[in-house]
Amino acid sequence: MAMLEIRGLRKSFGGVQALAGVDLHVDEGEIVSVIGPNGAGKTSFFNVVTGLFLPDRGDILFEGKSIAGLEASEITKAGIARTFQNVRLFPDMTVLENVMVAQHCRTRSGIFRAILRTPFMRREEAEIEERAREILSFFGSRLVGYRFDQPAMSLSYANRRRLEIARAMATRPKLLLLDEPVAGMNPRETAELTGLIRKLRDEQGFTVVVIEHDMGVVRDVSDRVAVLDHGVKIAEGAYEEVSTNAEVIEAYLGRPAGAGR
Amino acid sequence: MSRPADGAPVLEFRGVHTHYGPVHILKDVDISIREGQIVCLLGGNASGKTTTLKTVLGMVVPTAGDVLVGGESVNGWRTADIVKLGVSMVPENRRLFKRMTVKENLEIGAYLRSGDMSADYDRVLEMFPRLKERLGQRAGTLSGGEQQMAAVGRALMADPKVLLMDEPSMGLAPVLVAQNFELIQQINEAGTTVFVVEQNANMALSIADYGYVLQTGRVVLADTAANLLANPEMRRAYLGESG
Amino acid sequence: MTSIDLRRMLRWGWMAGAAPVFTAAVGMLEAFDDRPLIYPVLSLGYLMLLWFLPIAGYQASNTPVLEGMEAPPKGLHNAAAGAFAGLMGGAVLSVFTVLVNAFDMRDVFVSFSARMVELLTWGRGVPGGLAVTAGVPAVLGLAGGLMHLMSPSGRRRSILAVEWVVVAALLGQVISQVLRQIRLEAAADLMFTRRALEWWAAVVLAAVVWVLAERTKGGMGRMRERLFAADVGRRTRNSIWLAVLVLVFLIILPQLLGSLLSEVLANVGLFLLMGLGLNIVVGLAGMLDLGYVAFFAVGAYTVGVLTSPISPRFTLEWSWWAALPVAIVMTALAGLLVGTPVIRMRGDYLAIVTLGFGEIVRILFLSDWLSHTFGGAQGVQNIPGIPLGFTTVSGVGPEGVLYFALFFVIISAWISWSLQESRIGRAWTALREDETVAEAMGINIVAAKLNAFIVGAVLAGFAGALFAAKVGSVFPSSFELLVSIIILVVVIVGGMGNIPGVAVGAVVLIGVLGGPNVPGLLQEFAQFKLLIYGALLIFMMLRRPEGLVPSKRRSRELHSHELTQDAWLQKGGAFTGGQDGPGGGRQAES
Amino acid sequence: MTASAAGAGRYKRRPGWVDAFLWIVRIGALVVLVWGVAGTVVQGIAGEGPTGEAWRDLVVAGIAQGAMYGLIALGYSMVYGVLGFINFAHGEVFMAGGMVGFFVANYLWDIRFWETDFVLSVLLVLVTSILTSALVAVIVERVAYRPLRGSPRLIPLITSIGISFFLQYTFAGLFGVAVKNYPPPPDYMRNRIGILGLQIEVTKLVVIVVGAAAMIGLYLFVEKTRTGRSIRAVAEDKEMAALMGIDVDRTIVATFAVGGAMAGIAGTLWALLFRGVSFITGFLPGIKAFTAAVLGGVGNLTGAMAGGVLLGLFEGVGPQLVLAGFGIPGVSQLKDVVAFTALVLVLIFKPTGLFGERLSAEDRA
Repeated sequence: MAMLEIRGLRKSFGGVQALAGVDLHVDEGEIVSVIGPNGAGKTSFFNVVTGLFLPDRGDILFEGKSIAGLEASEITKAGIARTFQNVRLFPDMTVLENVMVAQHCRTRSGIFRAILRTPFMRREEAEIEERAREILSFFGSRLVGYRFDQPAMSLSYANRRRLEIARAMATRPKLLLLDEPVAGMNPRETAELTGLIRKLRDEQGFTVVVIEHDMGVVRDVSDRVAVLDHGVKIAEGAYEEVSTNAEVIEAYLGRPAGAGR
Repeated sequence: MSRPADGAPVLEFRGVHTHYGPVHILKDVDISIREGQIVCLLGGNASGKTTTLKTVLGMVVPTAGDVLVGGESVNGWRTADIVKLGVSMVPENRRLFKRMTVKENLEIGAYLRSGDMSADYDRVLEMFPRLKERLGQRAGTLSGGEQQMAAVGRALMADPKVLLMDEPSMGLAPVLVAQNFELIQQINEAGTTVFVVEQNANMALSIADYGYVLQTGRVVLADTAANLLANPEMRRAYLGESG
Repeated sequence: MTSIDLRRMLRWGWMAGAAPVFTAAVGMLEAFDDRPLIYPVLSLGYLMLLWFLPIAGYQASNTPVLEGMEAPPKGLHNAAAGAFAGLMGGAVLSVFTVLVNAFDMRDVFVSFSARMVELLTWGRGVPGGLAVTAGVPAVLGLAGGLMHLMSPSGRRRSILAVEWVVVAALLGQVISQVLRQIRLEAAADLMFTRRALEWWAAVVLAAVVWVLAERTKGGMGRMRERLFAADVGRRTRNSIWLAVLVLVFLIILPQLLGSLLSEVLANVGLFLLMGLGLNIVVGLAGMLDLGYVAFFAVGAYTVGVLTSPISPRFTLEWSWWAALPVAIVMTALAGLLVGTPVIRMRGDYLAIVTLGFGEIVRILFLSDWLSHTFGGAQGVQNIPGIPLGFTTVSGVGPEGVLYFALFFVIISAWISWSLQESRIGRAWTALREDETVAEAMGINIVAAKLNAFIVGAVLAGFAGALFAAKVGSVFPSSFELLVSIIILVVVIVGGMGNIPGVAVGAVVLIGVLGGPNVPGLLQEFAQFKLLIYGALLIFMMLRRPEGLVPSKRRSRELHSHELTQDAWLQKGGAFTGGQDGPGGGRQAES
Repeated sequence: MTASAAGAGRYKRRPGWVDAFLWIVRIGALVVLVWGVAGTVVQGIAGEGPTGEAWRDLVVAGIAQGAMYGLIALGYSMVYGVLGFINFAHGEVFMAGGMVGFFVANYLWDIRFWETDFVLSVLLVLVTSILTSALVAVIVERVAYRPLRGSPRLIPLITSIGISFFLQYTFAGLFGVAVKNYPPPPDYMRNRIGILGLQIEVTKLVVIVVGAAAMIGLYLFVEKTRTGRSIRAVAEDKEMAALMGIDVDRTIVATFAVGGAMAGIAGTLWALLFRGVSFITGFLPGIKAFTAAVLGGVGNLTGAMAGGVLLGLFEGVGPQLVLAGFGIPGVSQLKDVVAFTALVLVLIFKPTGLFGERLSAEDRA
């Protein structure tokens, strides 16, 4: 059974069709890339899957259950987490708090426990913090130590992207959606993050969907590539297959990939 | 591919410093762009690239040093007056007026000009025949490629002497990136000086005559594009070699 | 390169003229002249007229030191610039004086009187006194300019000395009251013979502060360091000690102050309670609630209706203690009722709708329709005090109310603090910073917002219940929109999102200036209270939006737009997100 | 409710208890509305309650009042469109116009010009009022809002609350706290003339006509003129507008000036209708106009006008029509309750207001 199955998904904004009937499935343990020209509907696709926007038609099945129409927070709770194209952290919370807050839907202490500071609440707080440190250590030395208590806004651009991934991991998802994770990074950082995306699957066991423009990254990480154009999937398959597809070259690549990027 | 760089300087930075509040952003920056050139400014995030552009346009006022447009110091000028001197910009992410029609967007590009602009209008539409079909449409409904054309067209309507391009490859599909850089060359060949601010060093240097590399607000490298492409330090840090 | 900026000088010169002209024109000079501050040199009226001039003189040549650049040299030009700005101010003031003297405009401007001209010319009449009218501001401006030439520590000492003298003079009544209570009548009489600080006392005080200032320098910092020591166990121990100390101080405080001041402090306590509640809604969860007074009203009316023997409909005559839980439930319910419809609304819509709710509640309490339950304009009267076995706490003995208010304040502060330091508090912060992302990260927006509304409402309910017992009657006119706004000002001026900040805000504003229906220590301000509130609010937003005692996070949020050039900070939540980034106009200097 | 709806129609959020609550409110509101109206109709048939003539008067008064709200609301909407916050102090801008206009009117009365040439006098008052309001609005922008450009959204909103108090008590200090009564208009202003089967008092007719004309003028200004276009461009993207050579500061000043001018017109109309002005005159109408702007969908000029007129009608007719049907005494006391309840209900039904803004394109890319 596919982990995520999308059938005939449609969404339009004021007459513009962002998604015009997309079908896609993602199996457990896969890394799937979604590529396509700007305005092809990739980000809308993420927004609809994560419940920020309601789909007009079609259905989204996650582990066999429909999640279309659920609140975004419920979808996160069900096990889908995401990052944003333009990095949206909580800029004034510290690095640690950014990761702690994302565990909200996995923890339970309510108002009364917080006011009374019950042992349960204190234990849970300690666990939240412990787990946050653990997740941040996944990124090597980048986000640990003194950086724990720095506000997110003081981080370098690349670290913000990393922190956003850490925050998504903290919601304990099964499926991670990464929106242009290497945009704006230099070649070295890009290479590092490419390795990290693989590790997310291999070591952490997440299933991953990536939107990306950097064809090098797409080639290196994807098990499968889906190409969107004008809200429709125009091709799907292994990287080699897709990158030589005439329609993809015309709509997206401009010339066969590998002919000098 | 490089053209003779013998024109007069159209845009110059002489020892420019800028601050945001107390924070020092640009530190003693010297840049010189001659007529007819394509010059690129390379640098990573937060290196001060955007501030450089804002300084040209008077949105950030230098705390020391001079910015000269066509040989005239524009320190403390209002943006509108600098635009009037013939500086025009295509911003990152295009930033069209989405609620206005394509036609209105083009017209507003010529906001400061008076008299007959139909020649420029025709020239833009000739360059981008696709826009002709879309004139009455709201700019927000255009596809990515068309938006790019409209943004460049809007900037050209001001009949600029120097065109500033902010990150023309940022977050774009490969096909659009290639298109964009071809467009820059085309505009340049038609006689407009172009100043490109880019992260994608490979792409930018392949079309530029001269390049500057900005790091935490300082110009650390400045050379002809060919030399920069050959510079080993450059290759390691910005061109992704032996990563 | 000269560091004199002519445009800057002119601008501050204009302001140096505008400020005193404004003060005189709205009638402050005349109204406050009756209140001597330092005998015989200064009255409150002249303080209001002239306080701005040294500041303008200082600012006229003050240029910010920029990172990586040389600091502009200081010199006599700074003094000259100050004198210039002061003189310009004086000139503007003189022209104003001449005009007021020449034309009779009393039909239009009520305070343009002969008395005003007399005060403006220091009693010397129009042609004769004009030299003084212009000269005094010039001298003050010069004094401000000269401050550039002092060493930083000298400047600090002088400013502190002046501040202490002014505060001592303003609060003369309180100080002499306290002195009397601790049996130092002689000192009190000597220092404050004529309702004002004697000039020699002012000089002595200034000298003492000047000497001591350097000794205590860094003392606060060290104390703070010790309090927030890295070692957690030590930190907790220290804060417990501090809390005990503060508590002991607060317990003996009413004994020191006497009943009049206790009354003032009890009001401070009431507003502090409400401030803490609103702080949760606005400061922590980032929802601008302009109808907060509604919850206060619900708490007060519930207690009133249940306990009063002449309550219009029910005559249950419950004890205050029995009514309190009902009041809490009712306010929580009110929080739920107001909170639910506004949950999905945007910031500004939420503001107007909550404002609407506040008005609806007040008008309903006032209406003939419900007057057989709530008494209409007469309200509910004869509300008994709080029975405590050995005594009854009511407005007659403000000390008791003060203790009670303290008790509730401590409970509320604990609730605020413990929620802030929990997953609920983190969810509120996330919500405030970026609602969309918070939701995408699994935070249930509905629950988080309602939590904030309900907790905030309950805290106001406490205040309402206490208010009913204190005043002994509740009228609709106690619950006007103004109250909501004043509480908001308390929270903002003190420091949004910060409990000590709210406390400072309540003490400074309600305690000193006074609340909407209650006088503060400076009763002279009554007539101009709201003018000053407005000016303070504007000033704080322009210069120090994080408040007097800022929370660390808040100051980051509020200044982030100045420090970053990244677009990603410019989007998002109500308090974090600007509109379009720092574009538009050119960068403002300083 | 179930997933089987897939492919059939548009998705709705699966309802939670909040939705349930809101539905109860909606249905409850409808029931109250219908029940109340029915009660009133029954009373009417029984010959109690207001006569047909009285009803028509209520409607006309409501529209006149609404035209004024609409004019003030335009200022809120324009500033919101350009700067993205609600200028709470706009009510005081309106008051300023009415207040200063009074002194001109009073002078004209003293020199007996008011009686001899009423129309010209009112025009003079109108010009004064427009100039004053525009000036106050522009000064406020320059002193308080310009330094806050680009700061977090609620900061200018809170500042504007401060300005509101500051202006109120400045005017109280300058001109005194007493209510100032405009000189009486000539008798013919109180005559009624028949239009469209309604007998309308001349004053109210003037108010409605002037209000409508001002609104149309503003609409044409924004849509057709060069300044109007720069206002629209600045509203969309200030930085890009500056890059096009538009002087953003000057455009924003123009926006405040025009919004202030509308409030100034409203100030004179207020004087014609009610005659009395004092330093707190601006507060409640300001809040009502703010409500009207939100009702119509802030940032939308047509919405502001429609919201104003609707709010005036709700207030004018609502208490009699709905509440009186329940036999509630003293319904006119409750007109503000009706107005604010209408606001809450409209926003529950349509959270972006009646003519709400288009969906932002932010996440579309």
